[in-house]
Amino acid sequence: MKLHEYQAKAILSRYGIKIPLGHVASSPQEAQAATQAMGGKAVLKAQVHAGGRGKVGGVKVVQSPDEALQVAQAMLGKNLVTNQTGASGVPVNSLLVEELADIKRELYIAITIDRGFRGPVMIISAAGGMDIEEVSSTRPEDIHTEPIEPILGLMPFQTRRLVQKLGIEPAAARSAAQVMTSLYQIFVENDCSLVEINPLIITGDGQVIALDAKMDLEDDSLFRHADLHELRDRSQEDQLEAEAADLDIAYVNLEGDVGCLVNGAGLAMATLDVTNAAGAAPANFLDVGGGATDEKVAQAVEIILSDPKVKRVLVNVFGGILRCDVAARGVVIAYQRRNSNLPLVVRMLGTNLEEGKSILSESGLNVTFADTLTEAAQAIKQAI
Amino acid sequence: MKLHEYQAKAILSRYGIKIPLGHVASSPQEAQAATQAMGGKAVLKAQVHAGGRGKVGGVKVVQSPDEALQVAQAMLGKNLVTNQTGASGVPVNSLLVEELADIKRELYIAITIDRGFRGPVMIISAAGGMDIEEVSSTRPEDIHTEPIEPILGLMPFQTRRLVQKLGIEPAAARSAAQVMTSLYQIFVENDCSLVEINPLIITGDGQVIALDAKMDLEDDSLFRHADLHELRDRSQEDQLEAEAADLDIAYVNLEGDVGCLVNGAGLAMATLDVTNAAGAAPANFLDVGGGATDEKVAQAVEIILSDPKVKRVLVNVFGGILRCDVAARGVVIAYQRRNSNLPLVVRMLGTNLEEGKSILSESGLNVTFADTLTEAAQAIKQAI
Amino acid sequence: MGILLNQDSRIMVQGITGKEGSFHARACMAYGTKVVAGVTPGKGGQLFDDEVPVYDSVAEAVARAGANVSLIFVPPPFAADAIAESVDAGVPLIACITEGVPVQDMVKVARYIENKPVRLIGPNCPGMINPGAQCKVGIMPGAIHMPGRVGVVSRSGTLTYEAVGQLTALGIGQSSCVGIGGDPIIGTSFVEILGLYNDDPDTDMVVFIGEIGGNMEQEAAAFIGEKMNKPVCALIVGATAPPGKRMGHAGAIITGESATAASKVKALREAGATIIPTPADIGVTAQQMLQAMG
Amino acid sequence: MGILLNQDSRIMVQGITGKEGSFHARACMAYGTKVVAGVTPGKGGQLFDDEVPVYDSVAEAVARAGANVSLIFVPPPFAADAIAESVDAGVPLIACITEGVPVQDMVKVARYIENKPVRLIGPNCPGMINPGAQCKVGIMPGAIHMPGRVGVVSRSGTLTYEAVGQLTALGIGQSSCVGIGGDPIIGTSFVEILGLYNDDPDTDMVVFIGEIGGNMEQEAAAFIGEKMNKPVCALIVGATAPPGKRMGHAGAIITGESATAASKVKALREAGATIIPTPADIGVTAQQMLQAMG
Repeated sequence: MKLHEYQAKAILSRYGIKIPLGHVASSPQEAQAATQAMGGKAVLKAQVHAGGRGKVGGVKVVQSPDEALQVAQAMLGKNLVTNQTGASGVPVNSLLVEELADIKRELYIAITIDRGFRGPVMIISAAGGMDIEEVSSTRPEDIHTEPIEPILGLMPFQTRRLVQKLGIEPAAARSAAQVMTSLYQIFVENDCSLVEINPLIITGDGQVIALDAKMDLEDDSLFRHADLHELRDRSQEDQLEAEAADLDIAYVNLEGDVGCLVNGAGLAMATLDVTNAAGAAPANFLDVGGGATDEKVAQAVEIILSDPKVKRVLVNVFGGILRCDVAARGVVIAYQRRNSNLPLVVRMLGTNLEEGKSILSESGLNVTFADTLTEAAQAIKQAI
Repeated sequence: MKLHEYQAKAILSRYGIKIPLGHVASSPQEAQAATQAMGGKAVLKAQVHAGGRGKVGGVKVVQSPDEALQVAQAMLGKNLVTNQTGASGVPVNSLLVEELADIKRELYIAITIDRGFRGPVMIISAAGGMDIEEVSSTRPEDIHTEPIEPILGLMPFQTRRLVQKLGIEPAAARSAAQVMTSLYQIFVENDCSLVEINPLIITGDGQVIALDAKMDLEDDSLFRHADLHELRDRSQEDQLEAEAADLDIAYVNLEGDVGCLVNGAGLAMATLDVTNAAGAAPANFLDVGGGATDEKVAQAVEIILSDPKVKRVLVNVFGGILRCDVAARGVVIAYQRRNSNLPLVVRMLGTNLEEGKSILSESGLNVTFADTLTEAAQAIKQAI
Repeated sequence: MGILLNQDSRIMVQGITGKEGSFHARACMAYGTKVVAGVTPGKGGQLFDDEVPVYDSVAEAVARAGANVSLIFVPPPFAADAIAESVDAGVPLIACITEGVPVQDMVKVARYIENKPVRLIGPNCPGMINPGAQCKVGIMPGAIHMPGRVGVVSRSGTLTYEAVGQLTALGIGQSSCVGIGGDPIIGTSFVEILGLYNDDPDTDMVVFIGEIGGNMEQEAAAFIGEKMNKPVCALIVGATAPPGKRMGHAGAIITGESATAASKVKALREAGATIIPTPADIGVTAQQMLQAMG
Repeated sequence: MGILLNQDSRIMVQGITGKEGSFHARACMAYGTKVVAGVTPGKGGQLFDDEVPVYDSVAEAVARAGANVSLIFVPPPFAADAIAESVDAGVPLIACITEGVPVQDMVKVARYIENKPVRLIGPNCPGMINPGAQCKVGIMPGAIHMPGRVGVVSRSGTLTYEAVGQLTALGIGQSSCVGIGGDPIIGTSFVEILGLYNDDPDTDMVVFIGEIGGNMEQEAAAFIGEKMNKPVCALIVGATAPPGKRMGHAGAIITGESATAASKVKALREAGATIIPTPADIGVTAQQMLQAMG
């Protein structure tokens, strides 16, 4: 689950990390007043769950309260399309109005889980303010990774090493080390999958301030953070993806016209691969999960059918935990509820296969059966 | 550093462990009023840093506010002598007035550091309310020890096991497990060397309550717990031991008349052993430490000289870190300040030995030199 | 004899009285697996399906029923506890099926089991099966397997079944099949399973199925190149997944060059593995390799 | 050659610019020890006493000065960090002299170093010395030692010097002397040091000095009984300490039967160790044993 910049910053601040003076505005008048309160100059930042906003007008410096009003009017209520959003973008419902900072240096600092290390690592770079994946691929030597032993936590010798790698002057070194220590505490105590400060700035007078912040919470741990769960902003999520997530269905919206229902993430990816290989384009990735009931399958199929770009549906179910008859029944329920007649290709294997097939055959749906992945891909290609 | 029962209970309560309703009284009138407020009956418990108070009148049940007044008058301001105090006992400056509990079962539960495991262990017993060391030596099968892996903390499977060993009925099992989990949190977060609830009671209606509590803080970690440090009650400590502790000198008051100044705990114990073996009785254990200055040595000797039972002084210094001349100078300073003429046996070895000897020889003190431990013991035996 | 499991494997099911646990305990038993105990705290003393004793703790299941493999179905918040309980009781082999275990719980569990004589498969995995020993410790459909001499290893569940289904359809049996799980932190890596197959006299070749995300497949490639003395055919799925999108498995998110399908396929090919062109070609590729081996 | 240290030992002093650190660095150097580096964060680039380079980090001291032993003098709140830094930098041998390290810091450090290729002596210890190699890594007075073939091990500082003093006075040299430290949680136990002496071809016998408190001496007794193939003479101090009183070392508090001097003496005697009657008899007891050995 993603947090907005202002939400992440509030948490940072609670752990003692300095953030700029700021105010969240959800109307142009609020943005105007906040700018006034900050002495007439400010930066207005669109609060959206997507990176890359700076390049597309999502961050604007204003020189007067009136300019703030105008800029806020232009930004609020619109959708922002960045290189990390779909074509329709994400809605800008609030702005963070912040005081302007005296930036001397921009650093990058983040913590995430490293699979190889099986634990958290701190990632730092002196090339702050930039897209870190770009830095990583073009100047890997500018990125340093520090594994953090869970039993010890982030140790002072490590923060000294990191501060040295960043070339931070002694005056700011202690504050920077403290930011690192706090960031690790934030990561652990809030079950984050990512915390990122980019840029962490050093000001002319040696202050260390989090100018931007990103915080992703690990979904599987949200059950122990009821307070954080409340920060969820559904307006920022793909509506079909959010709907699927509520049903505990893994769903990713794609660009094609083949609605795909599969059980299991690996098989779902394999299904995308063979579908693409056959020259058809999937409209989504959907893993209905192992322990699904006919109602859950039906809801999953309804999500697919409610997607206007879907022109044909491919069901690929390996009946192990999920029995074929249950899957078949769910598909039929959804088609009936939606009154749909989209062509349907079904490939099923495993438990109660025959029963599943007869349920579908007798349903009156426009169904084609396939026995293998190859047959399924061919059938879906022709099903239009 | 030891806490009083009422201080420990306040911490337990903050971590969600149930404690009886109670009030700390430092005057008989307060005890009377508190008993009144509790409905006229209560238990009055002397707040002292020593176990075994129950057997010597330190815990009394009162049946009326007036009885509370009388009992409190008899207890407050007096010294309580238990099997864990010296002959002079410890002063009772406050009483914990608590509501009476409906005790169905009494359990024992504690956490301390186990050297072999190199970490915390939880110790439980169904024989609560008794002296656990006695249970340990007479009925070891009634004690169960559960090591706690620091990376995991106390896990639910462990609390289930402990609850089962204690034979706790299902109704109270969840509360008891929660007490265990909280107790581990208390132990870790407050850098305890011991937390103990004895007894942990189960009431007739299935409540789990800490009826008594003991909490020892690890001295070396107090620097990170300024708030806890403030709970120190110096009135409960041996005055010479407390004075020594303030000077960072390890000192234990004993019963004999030979004042001992040694550097190093091991050598200090060895000095007690040879002194006893020679038929003389040490008045104290004193380790002045390695990096002592002449002033620190002087203060250590002054502590010895201020002890009225000391009739002769044995200095045994292995000059490694602490140089012999520094030790000698410190001894002379103290004798001069105190205007003492107690007989003095000095055994010194190591760095600057000759200089040390001549400082003492020229000081005019009544000094006998010894070269070996044996000689020193013989000399101190005869120095009276 | 295959890897991990054998005829002496005595399985306990942690969470046997739950919905998933009971369903799969039955399926394992129906396959022929020796399910000797169930564990559900508070339900000790019951008999599951009139034949399997249920205990309150893993320690009891080990002591009284001689269980030596744990199969875990408890809900995610309790999975770390269930694993730790089995480790504490000295169980040498654990498969944790549970999906959705908090990552930081696994960070701790990973440290706890380090250097202990225990192998953890999963979590978020289908488990493992040894068709020759008629021993299934997981949620895979037993019927699609047949005894044989090909080892299968995969991150995934249903995709493993797909692979097995294709093999069995061509009459190619399996020595063992293992799904190591899709979570960021898992107990046993590809490399460790490949090592076991490498040392197993009853495995002739290995079908390896990787995914986009992470760099575990590169580590596997390094092992295949340096240590593996048996042929490996390898499939990587997710080549057509859009970058930066999360595909169900926490693992399947493309970040960085090494996480791409192309990078993984390249590493495996260079290590000497035979690349399976599409997910539909698993069986036929294995068949061709076996024919080439003679 | 003795244990732990030898002529190739290259020592770095963590905290070399502090009061204690500088004093003892000089004393070690005066004894002949190869002190090749100092470490004090923020003071890198200085030269200590015009000859020893000071670095900001242990990693630099290892990389640039080839240090392979750490001697730690930093204040207690920073000791765990100093140890971890040395472990992280791959230093195989560390002596932490610092007294007063928080116990819970050591709980974590003990886990961290578990199964890592590092030996930690201490904390709260005098360190170790190898007179034959002219290598002193600790705070013991160098002059009292002489090269020889008796190994000394103790929990304590000055009591070890007392033992060494008595040996040297009788012309009995030492192969090595190690003070393992008096804290509740220490890096290396009696048993481990006895094991090293057992395997050291240049140690003929061992002087073992224990204390009341804990049960480490009983573990040592078990090792002596089962594994030790060299004579051991043993002293336990604290027999006359009053029960329940804390005697300086966190260890020296009598709780439970096994913590008493009598219990420890009994275990050691039964294991075949020769008991040293009083602290004044360390030298003579060793002398008698050596004479008996011929």
